[in-house]
Amino acid sequence: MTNGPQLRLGESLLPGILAVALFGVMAMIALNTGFADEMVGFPEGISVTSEIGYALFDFTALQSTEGSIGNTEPFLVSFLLVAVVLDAALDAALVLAKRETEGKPIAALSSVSTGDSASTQPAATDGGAEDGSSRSSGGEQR
Amino acid sequence: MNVPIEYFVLLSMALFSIGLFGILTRRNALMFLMSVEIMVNAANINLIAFALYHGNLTGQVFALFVMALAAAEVAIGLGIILVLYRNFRDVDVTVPTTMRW
Amino acid sequence: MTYELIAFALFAFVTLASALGVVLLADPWHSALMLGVTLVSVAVYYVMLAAEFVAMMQILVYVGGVLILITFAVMLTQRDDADVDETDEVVQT
Amino acid sequence: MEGLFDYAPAIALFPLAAFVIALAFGPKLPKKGAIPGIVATAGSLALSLAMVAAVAGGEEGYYHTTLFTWAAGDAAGEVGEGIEFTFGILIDPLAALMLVIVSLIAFLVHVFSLEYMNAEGETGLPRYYAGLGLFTFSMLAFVYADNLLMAFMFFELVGLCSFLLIGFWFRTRSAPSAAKKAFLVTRFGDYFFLIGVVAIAATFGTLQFAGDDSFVAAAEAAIDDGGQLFGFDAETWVTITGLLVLGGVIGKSAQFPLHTWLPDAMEGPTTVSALIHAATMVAAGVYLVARMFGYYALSPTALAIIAFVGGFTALFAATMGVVKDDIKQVLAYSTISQYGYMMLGLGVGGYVAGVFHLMNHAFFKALLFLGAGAVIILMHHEQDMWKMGGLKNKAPVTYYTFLAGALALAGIIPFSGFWSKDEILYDALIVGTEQPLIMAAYAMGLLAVFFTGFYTFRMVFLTFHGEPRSDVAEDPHPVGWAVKFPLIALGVLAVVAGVANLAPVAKLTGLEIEFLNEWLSSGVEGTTYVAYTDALAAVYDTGYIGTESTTVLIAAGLSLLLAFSGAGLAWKLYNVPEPVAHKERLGSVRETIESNYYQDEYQVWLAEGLTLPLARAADRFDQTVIDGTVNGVSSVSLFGSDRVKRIQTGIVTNYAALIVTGFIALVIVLGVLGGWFL
Repeated sequence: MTNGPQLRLGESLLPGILAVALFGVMAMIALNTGFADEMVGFPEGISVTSEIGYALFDFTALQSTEGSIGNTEPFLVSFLLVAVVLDAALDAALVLAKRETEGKPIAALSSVSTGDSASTQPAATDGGAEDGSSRSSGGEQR
Repeated sequence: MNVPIEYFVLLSMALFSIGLFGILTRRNALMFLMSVEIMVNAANINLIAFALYHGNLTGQVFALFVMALAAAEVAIGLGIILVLYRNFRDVDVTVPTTMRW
Repeated sequence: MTYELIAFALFAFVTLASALGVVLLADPWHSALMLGVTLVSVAVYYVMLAAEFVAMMQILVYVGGVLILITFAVMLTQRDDADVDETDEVVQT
Repeated sequence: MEGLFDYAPAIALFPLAAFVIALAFGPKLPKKGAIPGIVATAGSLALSLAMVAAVAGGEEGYYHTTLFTWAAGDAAGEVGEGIEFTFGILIDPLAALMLVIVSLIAFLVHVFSLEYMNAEGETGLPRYYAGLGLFTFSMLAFVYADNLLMAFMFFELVGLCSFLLIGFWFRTRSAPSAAKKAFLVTRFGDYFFLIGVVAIAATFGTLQFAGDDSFVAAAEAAIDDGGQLFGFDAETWVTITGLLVLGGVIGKSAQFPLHTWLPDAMEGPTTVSALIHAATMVAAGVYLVARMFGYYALSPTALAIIAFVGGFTALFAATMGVVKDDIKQVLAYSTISQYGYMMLGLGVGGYVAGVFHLMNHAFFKALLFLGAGAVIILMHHEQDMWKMGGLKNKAPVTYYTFLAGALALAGIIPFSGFWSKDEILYDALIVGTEQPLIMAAYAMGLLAVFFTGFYTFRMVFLTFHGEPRSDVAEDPHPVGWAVKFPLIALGVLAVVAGVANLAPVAKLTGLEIEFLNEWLSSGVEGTTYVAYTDALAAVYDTGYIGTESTTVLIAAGLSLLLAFSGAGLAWKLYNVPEPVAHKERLGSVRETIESNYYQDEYQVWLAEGLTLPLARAADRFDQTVIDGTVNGVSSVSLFGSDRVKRIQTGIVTNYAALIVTGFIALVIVLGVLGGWFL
């Protein structure tokens, strides 16, 4: 697969007009909105990274009190929630990726095929081939 | 900071629309995933630009969260795509149409 | 007209062009590569916007994690009937 | 004495218990449920008498309590606020009197049934006794109801029971039809009653009969205010609602034009007829008028209508009674006529007279019906008077008691019917001297006295006098004590009940012997005779012909003269060994009268010619327009969804495109509205 990059153009781009239209509408709104010229910015001499850390872990006592950056909300709960979500996503990805052979999970990642590798059948979601044989098709192995 | 905020907003809008364009025109599930990543990044640019604009770190923290969630989303999306591929031998989203009338 | 503005314009061009590349290129593999370019260039804005930590995370998480996952998936689902036999679709990881 | 009132609910609950027992265990009981019924009604009678004593001896002279509130709301009426629906008991002198009458008649009817029904080997006796029990229960509860809604509910229950009992012999052809007719005709009246109840509740926010928060008091206050109710003058509105309630009364009390069901109701057992005519069903209507008399007293128009309808019905029904051959039919028309008198009496403001006649009529009409039942037993279930005759010597007890009842019915001095009827006519006369309309009603009532005398004695002579005209009349079936005891008890009452209120004698001699007047003068403030007299003073002027004494004498003399002449004519025509029908002399009128003035025909014509096409048109309208609209809506929806579901292609890209389209539209709309595009 070393062919050069090719653009994919043609009829299928037609729905993209919607996206362009959305950009037009949003751009009009943005251009008509009067933003103040100067940004507030962060005060000099403090570490933004440490401030983020304090905010993430609710270290309100450590947050710099001078300057305008101190009004960041605490985020510990959100942080923990995101951690849980990440964990759940990891598990879910594993569940989705693994296959089962007659109710028994087999390794999601394996370099050797466990059955005869001459499968011509498309695999079924619940593992196993459609003809019911206990081969895990050596189709796509990871 | 000399770049006006409108530029960032416009940039993020353009990026968002490009991502949307990808979703609307492509049929490959992987392209969906990538387009969504582009859209998420567009939102992140907005968040961070306004964080600076308002002098408030909340936007940055949120951007971090968004990144984490995007990573999770990619993990899940990848699993889904693999199942899709396993069932249909293809990653074309127009092939699985069992949930239609 | 400052340097920053010039830099912004340049990187905006890079970002948008590579993003368009992502959605327009025919081969998902190429798209994934263009996505990498996009993500890295987005990190530049973060640095410009005084969010060095977020920029770092962008590189680490996106380019280091997400992009790798995506390329992974691209390769797993790569189908080229002319080259690869249906029954022996072992993809080099 | 006051503590006795705590047992008041039991008066109605006894018969209810009898109903349950008869229904559940009737077939296994020795007399098929008669014994529990007799015991229960005897208990009710005893308690009712105790109530009378308690009312007479108590401090307050009445008993009013709310047993159960089953709905209370904050919805405000036009006047007053917070409607409450309750079950309560109101025992004032009027209710106590009526309780005694009802339970007494019910008791005697139960006893009579022992022979009339049980001895005949009827089937379905438990059903019969259950029906009687429920009937008595409903009527007693209706009598002591303390509010209009409760009264209405038991009013309806009474109607249902009459339906069940009239249709007792449901295997015949005529009985179910008669039951259905009774049910439908009274229901037609009750329909107006229901509207009236709702209107009164919505207007005054209360349905209590008595007390400070009664709708009567509220109406009086509203009229004094001179305000508007629902866009009418207060008095006009009171008249309208009063007349709506009167619709139920006319249906139940068989007043013109809803009287047609009553003669047909003869299809039920004679005992049931006695109960219906004397104490329960028909009496309910008149009792209701007496119960809310204060309300009607506020409206001269309503009173005049009541009086006129009463007077007209009295004459109208009496003429029809003249030509009937069936003994029960004659009595049925006399009932309609007598209730016409009561309505006349109440309508002209003769509250005491109306109630008095209600009481007397209960006694003598129950007597006459039970007497007729006895005759029917004697005659082996033959009801045609032309096949009777000569029973006088063979059944003396029946004859003399029946004669007492007949004399009372005809209004012959000194039997009870004379006193009450004369009082009604006297009240009508003194009002009539000032009001031409009442005078017309009075004239009709007076004329009816003649016909009453005539048909009553025609019946007596044909039944008991002369020679036997059939084999069974020569050898009648004997009757036992269960028949004789009620007849004698009622016969005595029919003779002496007039003593309760010898108004003419009192007026002529100045003696204080108007006991019923005094009895009804106590009770809840605002529902007493005295209060009504005050209220009526504003409505009716009264005049005398000469002095009061001469007026009394003229009224009594006129009615006596007519009664005697009617009776005398009957004597002349029918008290002969071989009487013949004299209908031919009536000529062309005869046909009309025999057909009951074509009342049934025109009502059937109304139903078939007017209501049926109307109902058909409504049905067609419903089938085509309403259903068409509904079906149209659903088919549009079906068709539309059949098209719209094709949006759901299952292709994610299309969904995304739809979402984006919607979002763009939303942003544009919001932007235009919010001025984001300026």
